[in-house]
Amino acid sequence: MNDAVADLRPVVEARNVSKIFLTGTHEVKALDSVSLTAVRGECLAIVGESGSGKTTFANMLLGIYPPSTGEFFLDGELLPARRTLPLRRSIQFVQQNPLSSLNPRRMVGASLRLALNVHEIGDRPGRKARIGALLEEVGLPADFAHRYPSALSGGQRQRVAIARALACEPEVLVLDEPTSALDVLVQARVLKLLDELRQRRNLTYVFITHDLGVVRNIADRVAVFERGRLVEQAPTETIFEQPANAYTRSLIGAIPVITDDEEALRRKVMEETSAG
Amino acid sequence: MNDYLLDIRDLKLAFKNYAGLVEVLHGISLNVRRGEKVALVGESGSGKSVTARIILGLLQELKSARISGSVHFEGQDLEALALRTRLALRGTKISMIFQDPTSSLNPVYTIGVQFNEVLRRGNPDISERDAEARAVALLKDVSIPEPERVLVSYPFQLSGGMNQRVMIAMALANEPSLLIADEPGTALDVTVQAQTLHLMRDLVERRGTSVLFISHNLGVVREFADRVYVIYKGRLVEHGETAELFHRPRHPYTRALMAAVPRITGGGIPTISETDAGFTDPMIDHGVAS
Amino acid sequence: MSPVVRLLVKRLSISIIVLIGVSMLIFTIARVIPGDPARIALGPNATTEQVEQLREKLHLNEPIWIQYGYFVRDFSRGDLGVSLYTNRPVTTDIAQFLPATLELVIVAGIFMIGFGIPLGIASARYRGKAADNIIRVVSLLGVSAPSFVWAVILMLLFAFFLPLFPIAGQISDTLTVPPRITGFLLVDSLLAGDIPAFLSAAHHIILPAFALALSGIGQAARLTRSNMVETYDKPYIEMAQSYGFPARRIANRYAFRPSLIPSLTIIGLDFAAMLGNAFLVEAVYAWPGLSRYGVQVILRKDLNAIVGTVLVISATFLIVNIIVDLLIAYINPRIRLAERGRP
Amino acid sequence: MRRTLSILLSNPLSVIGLILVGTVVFSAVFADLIAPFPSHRGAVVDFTNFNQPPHWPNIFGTDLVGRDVFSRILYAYRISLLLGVVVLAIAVPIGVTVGLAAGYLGGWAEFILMRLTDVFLSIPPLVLAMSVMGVLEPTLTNGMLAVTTMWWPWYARLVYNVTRSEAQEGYVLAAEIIGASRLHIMFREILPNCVPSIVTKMTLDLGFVILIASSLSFLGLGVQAPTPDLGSMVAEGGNYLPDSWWLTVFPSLAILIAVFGFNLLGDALRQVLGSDQ
Repeated sequence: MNDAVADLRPVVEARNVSKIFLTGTHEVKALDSVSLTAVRGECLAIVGESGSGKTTFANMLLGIYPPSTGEFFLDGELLPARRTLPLRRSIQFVQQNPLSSLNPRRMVGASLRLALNVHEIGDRPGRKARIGALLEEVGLPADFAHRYPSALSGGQRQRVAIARALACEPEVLVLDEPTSALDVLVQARVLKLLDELRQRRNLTYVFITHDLGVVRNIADRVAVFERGRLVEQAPTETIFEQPANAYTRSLIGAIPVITDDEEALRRKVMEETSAG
Repeated sequence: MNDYLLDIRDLKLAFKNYAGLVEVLHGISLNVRRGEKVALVGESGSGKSVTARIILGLLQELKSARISGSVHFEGQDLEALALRTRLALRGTKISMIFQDPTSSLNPVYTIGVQFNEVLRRGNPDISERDAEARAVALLKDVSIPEPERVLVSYPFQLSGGMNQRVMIAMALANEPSLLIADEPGTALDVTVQAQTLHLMRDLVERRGTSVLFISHNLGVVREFADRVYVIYKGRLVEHGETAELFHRPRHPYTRALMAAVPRITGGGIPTISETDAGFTDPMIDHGVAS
Repeated sequence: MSPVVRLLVKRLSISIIVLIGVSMLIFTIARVIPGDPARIALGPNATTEQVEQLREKLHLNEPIWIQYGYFVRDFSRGDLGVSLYTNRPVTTDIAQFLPATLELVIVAGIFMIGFGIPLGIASARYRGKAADNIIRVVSLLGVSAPSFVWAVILMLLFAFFLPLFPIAGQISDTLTVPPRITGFLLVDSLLAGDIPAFLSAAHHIILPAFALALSGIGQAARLTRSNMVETYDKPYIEMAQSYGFPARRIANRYAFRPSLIPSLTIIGLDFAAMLGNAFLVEAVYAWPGLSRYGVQVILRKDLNAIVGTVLVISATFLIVNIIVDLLIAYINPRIRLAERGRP
Repeated sequence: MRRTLSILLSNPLSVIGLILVGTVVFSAVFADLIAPFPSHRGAVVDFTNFNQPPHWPNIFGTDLVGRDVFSRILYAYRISLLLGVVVLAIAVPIGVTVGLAAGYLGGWAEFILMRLTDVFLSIPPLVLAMSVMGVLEPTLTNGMLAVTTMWWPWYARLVYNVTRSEAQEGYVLAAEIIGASRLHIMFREILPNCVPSIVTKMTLDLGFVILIASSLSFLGLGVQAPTPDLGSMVAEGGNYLPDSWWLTVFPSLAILIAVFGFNLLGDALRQVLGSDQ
């Protein structure tokens, strides 16, 4: 009973978060007082096009730079601008391009070991076994620890990047377009892995993407960003069946689809636009 | 001879490096009729982009490339043509649209200067004034609101979608009979991509331009193409009219590819087997109704 | 304020900071001399009082920052002190010797750009072919020897064995030197309408300038080539090729101009190297420039003259760099026009 | 490593570079064994055989006091290479640290360090080395000091540029998100990615140190007599052109060959290691 109540408490919360960038002489409002929450074990998708502020939001949640105004909370505690090691450990990150996110001159094992060393997870001899276990958890053989990223395929690299994030044993995983650099077959496999990991480890996902097809099948809730503003948030089903916002509808209407059912859904959504 | 505008037969390509030969295309045959929009769809590294470059003769300039097979365009064997004649086709009879519009336009010249050069390819004697008028008209065709302003701009001053329109306008400027589009709009936002694709489709349909459309995105292909070739690791695996192929995919690779695309109607993340069993099966041709 | 003006102001202020840094650095170097510069200047026969007088005059008994303060005060009045070697104001000495050096360096710079860049373009256009390999080896040879080696080799070949050019000097002894206006002999002779003097000066400058330019030519060719080869991989080159523009046009127009942007900065640095290397060439060809003066003042530990000479050379270099930055701004529209704000 | 070597050996120019560098290094190391007149490295006078054109056993001729030019060139190589190795051993760590710190830390550290680097870079290399050399006694150690002073800023600038672009890479961000220290990120993450550029530049620079050192001694600001030095040999011989051509031509060619060899090798490494700057 208590557990269930605890689970509905937000793990991550953003309160009135704004970000203003200075470019040369003028200010650009990249994010305009966004408030959002994600509860434990949930996958919250943040959807938008370039310039929507979705990446800015993720970067501030990760502590890469602080918000201009507003606050982020983790488990009800205010996240400071300078993150302590335990806070860093709690919120981890998977980037879009695994080719860039893995150091080409360090072996896979060294990249994973860094996380274990920094956070002093396990004793020194135990770390080797832990690295092997992490690799196996993401579906790679343990001996991949001795490979360089250049010897891996795109999908394998992204699995390593996921394993590295998991090595910190985080509560929250920020995923920034984690599959958009991958081919569609590989994408499906990696998405499957992410979905399983979330359930197994009771992780909270903040899933940044422009791909609504992916969102439909992995997210519990969707937040739609447009030019720095949060224009709609709702459970996934609602977003796709009854989108309230015109921009959301135009996004759905623009998706290239491959089946007649999808086309029917798209047409329905677009008709509501012209009717509304 | 046949009535194909573009007819590729048993095209093979290999690259020579210090370790030996790496085969990229294992003999592909495909064709495009006049006024037809044909897609070549496949994952990265499948050999779809190199095919486009061979048609234009861009790869032939590489010392490391080994090419065999034939490419006929308007009934002429391109390989048999003198280099000069072949060069003359580029930008006039055949033109190409590239993946990333902003980095495909030269950063140090204005759109106007670059447009002028393209028009001069088609008509070397065109006057400065006529060229500008023609550029303005062409930019209007691709729904660019202030063509005069765009002409004096540099690519970095324009949005990706705007540059994409400029590139389409340039590609169609000399009224080519074949347009090769290599992953058009992949670098753009979905809404912008959808707009520019519709625009491009309308323009080529109105002008009767044939298109060879190269993409990894099944959804885009389904919306754009009349006919589809699926390519996997340098081999064509399935071919058919778009509706037929999407309704009844038969090759194991095509089926896996389609199953892997997450649907906006839901249904969960598809389970894709970790093995690639059957992907190298022989090609399945649905044939084309005439 | 236009972006170019803003750039100019920014560059100028950074250059002034750097120049202040140079003055402090060279001042420090000049003051850590082991031994007493006053004693060295006056020679072993001077009395202790004379030495002490000179030390007082040069503020050598004060702490170094006070000395630097005097230096800044004098410098702001355009006074670099008196050379202990020539007993003349350092500014007078520099005004006398600098023009000949600058003339040599400018002509060499013209050679560097005029030969180096076209070689680099050709090399990039025919990359992988025989012409490319030849140009690459030749330009590598160019950068593989110090200027004095080239000076000696060119002199042996084209002044002694094939006596095409004079061996030394700035102008033929039999001619009267035209009145000094700018100090640049080529310019002064033209201003005086003295064509024979101009031709003789031109004849004299070719060999030393070429010796000085050779490594610069090689460097410019290599740089142009490597930046252009990089540019050839850009999508806009492929697009230009897809339109069937001729290879020469693609090289000279589509690939060259964007690749010039990164090349220019380094070419500016090479110009600086030439200011230094001019010392070597001048020594071989008995060129009446700053070289002999510079070496002499360094050997004699002539503080004011060392600081003055180095400062003037550095300032020249910084001016060249500002010119290079403006050229880059002219070529690169991103700098010329303010960039659009990024989200 | 094997791949690197096999690519190197497949290119004739790289092979020539390897041979030239091998020859220069070999003759410097084994000068005592190769040189026909080892004692001529010092202040030997032989007025029975002075200023002679090439002949056996003085294949490069003899100088004005009768010393074997060939032997002296071998010993000059030894000193030049020693100088090059020492200069780089000091200059590279300094320059790399400055460049890494400026490029990764940014802000004030970047401003101060890079302006400091600019100060050194805005004095022509030779003039800076001359000034340092001029105020010090002309010994080998001071020569090293003078050349080091002008050399480290080039590494600072190189590493700064590479660091700036590497810092944009995702792996740096990933390490930051994990919480790795700045020192770890600079030296364990970014530095390994600078190594190809650094190694390439060091190879080229072994040649260029020889070049600059010989220039200094050509102006009389380098190693002093009787120690053999290529630059001073050219300078001395220059006064006896064109009659005693061997006094200048052979030391000149010796410089050219050594620097050319290192340049060829450095160029080949640049291509193989993909560190085109």
